[in-house]
Amino acid sequence: MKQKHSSIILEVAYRLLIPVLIVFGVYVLIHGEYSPGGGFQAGVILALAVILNRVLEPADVKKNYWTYKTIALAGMGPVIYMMTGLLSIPFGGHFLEYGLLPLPVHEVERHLYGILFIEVGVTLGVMATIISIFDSLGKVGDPDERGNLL
Amino acid sequence: MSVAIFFSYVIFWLIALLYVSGFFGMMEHNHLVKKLMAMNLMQTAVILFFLLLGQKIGGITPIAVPGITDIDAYANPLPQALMLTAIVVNLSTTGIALTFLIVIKKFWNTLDESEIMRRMDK
Amino acid sequence: MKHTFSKRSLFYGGLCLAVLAIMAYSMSFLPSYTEMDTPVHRNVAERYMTQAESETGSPNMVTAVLADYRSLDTMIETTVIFTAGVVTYAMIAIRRRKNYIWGGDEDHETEA
Amino acid sequence: MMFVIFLSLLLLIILITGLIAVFLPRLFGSGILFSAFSFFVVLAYLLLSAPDVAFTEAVISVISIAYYVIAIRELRKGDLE
Repeated sequence: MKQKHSSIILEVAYRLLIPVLIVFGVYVLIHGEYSPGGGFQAGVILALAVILNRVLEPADVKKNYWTYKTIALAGMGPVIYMMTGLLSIPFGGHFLEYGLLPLPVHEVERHLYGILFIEVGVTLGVMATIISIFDSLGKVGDPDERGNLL
Repeated sequence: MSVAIFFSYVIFWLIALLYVSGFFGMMEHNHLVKKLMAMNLMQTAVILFFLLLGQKIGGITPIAVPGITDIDAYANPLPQALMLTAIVVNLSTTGIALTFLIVIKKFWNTLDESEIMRRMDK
Repeated sequence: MKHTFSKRSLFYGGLCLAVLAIMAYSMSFLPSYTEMDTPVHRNVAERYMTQAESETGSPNMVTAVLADYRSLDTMIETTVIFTAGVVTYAMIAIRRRKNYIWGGDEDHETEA
Repeated sequence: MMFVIFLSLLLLIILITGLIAVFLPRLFGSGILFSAFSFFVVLAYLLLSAPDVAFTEAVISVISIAYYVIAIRELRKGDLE
């Protein structure tokens, strides 16, 4: 936001596209049970927003280049998934049996909340992994001689 | 033999041709990035084949519409769910393969396969 | 980079034709998509299509299969993606280390 | 009936686009053509009534092209041509 971009297309892409991508990603995540969508798609869309930011603002990204923290965030995804699965075991269920989750709703609705929880885990894992692979491939820390990333 | 059955075998033939063209490109090319693209062609052919097995005549998308309870009205959701995971694994395969290519370029300073094999024998 | 076909590609083409012949032979056993009674549509998919909404509450059957009936698959698959990220990070992003195998000579200067 | 004819035409286009993308002698151009190939594949998935798979493929092809472009930039760094 400090300097203007070189062309109007990049400016519009930065100001308009990234917020829409983030909102659409969250919508796809929480509406995935009723329409096409789900954890993977939401994760990839959220990762697209971050990658667009990295491509358009190389100077800002240089400060935020924490690949090992991204890997740690990616590891949180399977952990959330497994915790949701393990949560029903003390209440007499099997691993990943959503019908016995300790929630004060009807049993069919507990399935919905269980699906939502694990999809949050999938979204975190996929998003952080894709960002991490992009960072590692492009090595965002060192742009080439002219300062371009791509 | 009706026209629909004939065309269904035409579809099988086209998918087989797509698979074989990926196979041929993978063997024929010397450049490793092109080999990777040919491998993606093969994966696409396999996914199309599985989705075609799950499709019926007049099958609508497998999202339950209130009022339609007939089983034969929906397409089969099982191959679609399996192929969803296959596509995402496809992406991570591509990422790892490109990583290996960068490492190979750093080590051998070339991406030509026959050149690498020639230098390995030395 | 310029690609030229040689005598060797003729052999590869023949091999591909052999693979195509095998596929064409096995294609004759495949059910055409006009048949409704194939085993793909009958065994377990019938329960997925009829019971998914009442058992899991989700109208989208693909999500129901992916996240409820076969959620153990999805868990392992998330782990696979995470492993891909870890491998990429380990092979490219860690580079200023001792005994770094594929770095060449330039990496050893920085740590001295 | 229209379904099979449309699908066979679409598969023909997919075959031609994929063959051009694999056998084009340029690296960046073949990456861009690969995105066109992915677009037609998305149309084929929609025709096979699999909107979930089509959505995933449409979103993942974008990331895939980004990977290809940024890796090809990395791979061509030492080349003089």
